[in-house]
Amino acid sequence: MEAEIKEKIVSMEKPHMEAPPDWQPVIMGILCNWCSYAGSDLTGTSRIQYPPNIRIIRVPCSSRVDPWFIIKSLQTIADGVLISGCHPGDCHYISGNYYARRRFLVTKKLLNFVGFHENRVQFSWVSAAEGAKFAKVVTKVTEDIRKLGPLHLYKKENS
Amino acid sequence: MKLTTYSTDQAGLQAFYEAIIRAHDTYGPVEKFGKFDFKKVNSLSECDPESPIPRTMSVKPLFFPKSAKVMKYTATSAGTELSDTAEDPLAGKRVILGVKHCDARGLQVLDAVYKWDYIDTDYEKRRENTILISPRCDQAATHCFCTSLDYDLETLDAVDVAVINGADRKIYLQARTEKGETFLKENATGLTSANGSAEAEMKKQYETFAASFRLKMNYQEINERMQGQFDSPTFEEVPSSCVSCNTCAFVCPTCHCFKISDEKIRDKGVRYKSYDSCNNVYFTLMAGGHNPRPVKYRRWRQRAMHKFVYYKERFGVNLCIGCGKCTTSCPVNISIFEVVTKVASSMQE
Amino acid sequence: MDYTKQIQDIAGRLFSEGKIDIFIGYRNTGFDENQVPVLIHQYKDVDQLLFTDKSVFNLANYLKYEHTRNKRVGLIVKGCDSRALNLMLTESQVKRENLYIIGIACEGVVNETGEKAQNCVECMMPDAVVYDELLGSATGKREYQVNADIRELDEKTLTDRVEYFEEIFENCIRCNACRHSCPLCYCAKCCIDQETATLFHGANTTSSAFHALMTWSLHLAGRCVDCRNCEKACPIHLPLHLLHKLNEKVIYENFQENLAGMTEGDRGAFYKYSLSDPDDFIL
Amino acid sequence: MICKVDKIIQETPDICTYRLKFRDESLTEQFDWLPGQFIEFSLLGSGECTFCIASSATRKGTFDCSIKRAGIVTADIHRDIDEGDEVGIRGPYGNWFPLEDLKGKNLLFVGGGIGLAPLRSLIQYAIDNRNQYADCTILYGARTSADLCYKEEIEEWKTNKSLRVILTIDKPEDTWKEHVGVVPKILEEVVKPKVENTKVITCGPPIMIKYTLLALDRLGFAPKDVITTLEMKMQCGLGKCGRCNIGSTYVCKDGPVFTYEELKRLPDEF
Repeated sequence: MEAEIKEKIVSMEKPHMEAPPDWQPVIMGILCNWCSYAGSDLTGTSRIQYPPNIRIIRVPCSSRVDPWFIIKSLQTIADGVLISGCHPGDCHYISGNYYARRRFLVTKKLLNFVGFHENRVQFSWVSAAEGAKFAKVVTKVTEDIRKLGPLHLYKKENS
Repeated sequence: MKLTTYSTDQAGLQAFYEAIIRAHDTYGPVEKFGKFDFKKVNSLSECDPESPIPRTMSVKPLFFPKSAKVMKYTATSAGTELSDTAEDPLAGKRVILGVKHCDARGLQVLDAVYKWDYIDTDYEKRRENTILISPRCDQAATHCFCTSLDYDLETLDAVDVAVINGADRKIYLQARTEKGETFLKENATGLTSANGSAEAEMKKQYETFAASFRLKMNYQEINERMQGQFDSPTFEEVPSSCVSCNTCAFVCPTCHCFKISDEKIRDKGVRYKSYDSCNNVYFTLMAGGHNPRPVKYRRWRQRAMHKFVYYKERFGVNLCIGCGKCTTSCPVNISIFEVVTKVASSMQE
Repeated sequence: MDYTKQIQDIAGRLFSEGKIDIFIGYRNTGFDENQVPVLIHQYKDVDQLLFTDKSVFNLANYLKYEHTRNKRVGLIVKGCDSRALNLMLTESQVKRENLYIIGIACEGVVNETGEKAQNCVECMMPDAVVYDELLGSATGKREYQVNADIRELDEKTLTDRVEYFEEIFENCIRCNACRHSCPLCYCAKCCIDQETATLFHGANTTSSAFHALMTWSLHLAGRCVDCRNCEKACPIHLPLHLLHKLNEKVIYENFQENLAGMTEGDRGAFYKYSLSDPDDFIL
Repeated sequence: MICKVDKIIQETPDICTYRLKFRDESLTEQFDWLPGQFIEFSLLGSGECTFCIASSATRKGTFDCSIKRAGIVTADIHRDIDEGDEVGIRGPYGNWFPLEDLKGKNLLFVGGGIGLAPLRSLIQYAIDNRNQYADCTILYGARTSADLCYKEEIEEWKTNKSLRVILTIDKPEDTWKEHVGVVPKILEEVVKPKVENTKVITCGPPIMIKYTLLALDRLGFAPKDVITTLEMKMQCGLGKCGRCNIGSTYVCKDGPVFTYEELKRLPDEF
């Protein structure tokens, strides 16, 4: 029991902050145009259910994602970010996702270092044929964020 | 007006500070990342009122914060609503310990611009509700030249209570303003009225302090000479190693330029007033691309001339107060003292 | 480490042969022991120059300003500075034929308290890697070791790290001295300059500081040469090296890349990839 | 103060005139200004910008701001504001044209591009108080005929017998029937103004002002008879933020209207 509580505290950014009762996580989904966006389309056309918490932005390639996008999302409305691109080797631009992979790792580690839980920023490879996988990924990310609660770190103030 | 002086010793002073911290909202110099900065304190052990110069920041952020909310608004399709921000956290009655004399003078200089024409009520309120308790330095730091400027440090009335070391480990608390006088009377428990030798001892302390300055300038002469130096080539020469960051203005106790900016998410937004610096390339860049000060030396010239000539011309006081913070904080150690003395002397050549 | 005499001789020779228009070096302030970078245009000013272990500032920074553009410049570079210069050459910011570079086999500079600076203690490549003339004797490349501060912070819990970093971002005054004194931040319009930023139009808030420092350090990841101009420039003395060092550590551990700018043409870890890069963090 | 955008008039491809009305009607009576003054116009979320009021207080009820798309905020204004939207304004700030000094004098307006906006305020004022002023001449130039602002109003001015209107564009165009040439040239060759008892009010791009001032000098105008409005980046309009500092002068408080004589005394920084 005690270990569990400790585990919980250790993995929280601000353990004393309680989530409001009607809170729903907001997830920023940045999807590559050629694979993941098509994949999410397929999820819809195949009528697979997934949580409505994700807000999707389409980019040409996962390597288009500047770390700045992730930071901006986290600072404005998002509680978590999901970035999705083509599987390695499938990139429309031959090697974009290989470059992106390196950048994502560093971004994730740095954000974790300054205090964001590692589940706040997640990455996935979803191809245009993997509608079911997209639904699974979004469900997993949503549940992860729901467990972590709302993000309170370095939010841009608007009130 | 005859102002009272009290005398005490080190232990008495500590007790005096502790009593103040218990009774009032108190701010003091707190050590952060190896430098002292003014923060709210709850006990004397957290801060060090006698912390040495140079410090990172002056007391300016407590009166003119690095970023303050001006107003809030909601803009929806139904209409726009403006509202005031939550209560100003700096406006309440408070005491600031360990303010250096130069910082206090900086506030006095700022009063001129804030009380000119439009009166900045927030600033005025913060000033009115604050008591500055200020230990006089015993030793000048490397870049200080406060004694050389156009104000009398010895009897400076910008501080409310001056704390001065006398002979034989005695410490004198001297009220300098009426506000300080009432404050001292209310909080003078455990302090005794100073005896006859106090005046002489304080004078002696000032003399040794004044003698410890390495940097001295003839202010009158510099001010007069700078007036004709707008086109001096020295402005291009000396600050050529400036990297155009904004550090000098942000740490300066008297720099008061600011910018107004909006931040909005969805329907709600806040308007901020934040520090800005004339050394910034974008400072005077106008929409359309015209910039009156596109190059580094012009921006430096504006800074130096504003500090030593323009403000004096307009408001009758010198804007630079000789605290040396800009020089200490400068990434490349450019000294404003060096720049102005060189510019002023370049006329003879 | 004192090359004052040699540098004065070289600079004097270059000016009298007419090989350079500007020489960038260090001079004494005359007020304290710190040194001011100085841009010299004539032979007669050469005797101002000096070089000791207090010659801290990275002079490659001055190559990004308009008054050194397309001029023939002589400058002094230490180990870290030379790697920054190499990156600038690679990224086409300066032309090699315009430069006359005096390389130093550096023995380390001192910090404010007079001890050897932390980055010099950890330095992996103290010798200049690009130069026309090398002063001192080269000692070669050293082993990579993880920065002690990073190791200490890594062991802390997430909650503790949040507290630690919140204090850092809260104290930042957004003066942008870090970005302006970085030789690799040569963009004329920077995404963290408040006037051009699209996220923060100027407010100096904690969240703005977070955005600026994080974006800035991620844009420098894989390129940072650890000269610590930024940290020395910071008026608040924020430990900015933590962000860069963490990036460096992640890059070293996962992609086995370190020491950006060792050779000309090497653009850093983010400009190449390997098929075997770690993939386990991706769903 | 919150205003509603009553009407948007597309003057040229990149200049729009916004006709503003107070949301709270009672403010209309209180809000009074003189030609030459400016307001701080804010689009909430984007920021604030300084614009001069381009209409005269003699025509109550609404007031105009002409805005050229140039920077970040102005681009947002052009993109985001539709008729009926709400914007914030502060003001009026700054000084105004010396109306008392101008009484009984001949007025010569020299404007270029968007620089007609502050002059329009005074021109309207002069038209509405026509008996107070002697001859009025308006010289207005732009790069092309498409860049001329207030075309309809200029037509109106042309039909007004008491005004002399001279238009010019920089380069010849097929359908253009008026003068061709830069403003200073037309000023010397076509307008040939009388020097006696005449005040010149000029505003335009910096380069035009520079050569116009030289041309006026050649024509024999005394510096104190030449009035111009100065552009400088401003943020507060209250003499605090220090942006519009030129020497010890604050443009937002002591300006934006200066005579050439006053300008000569200022350091050369605009």
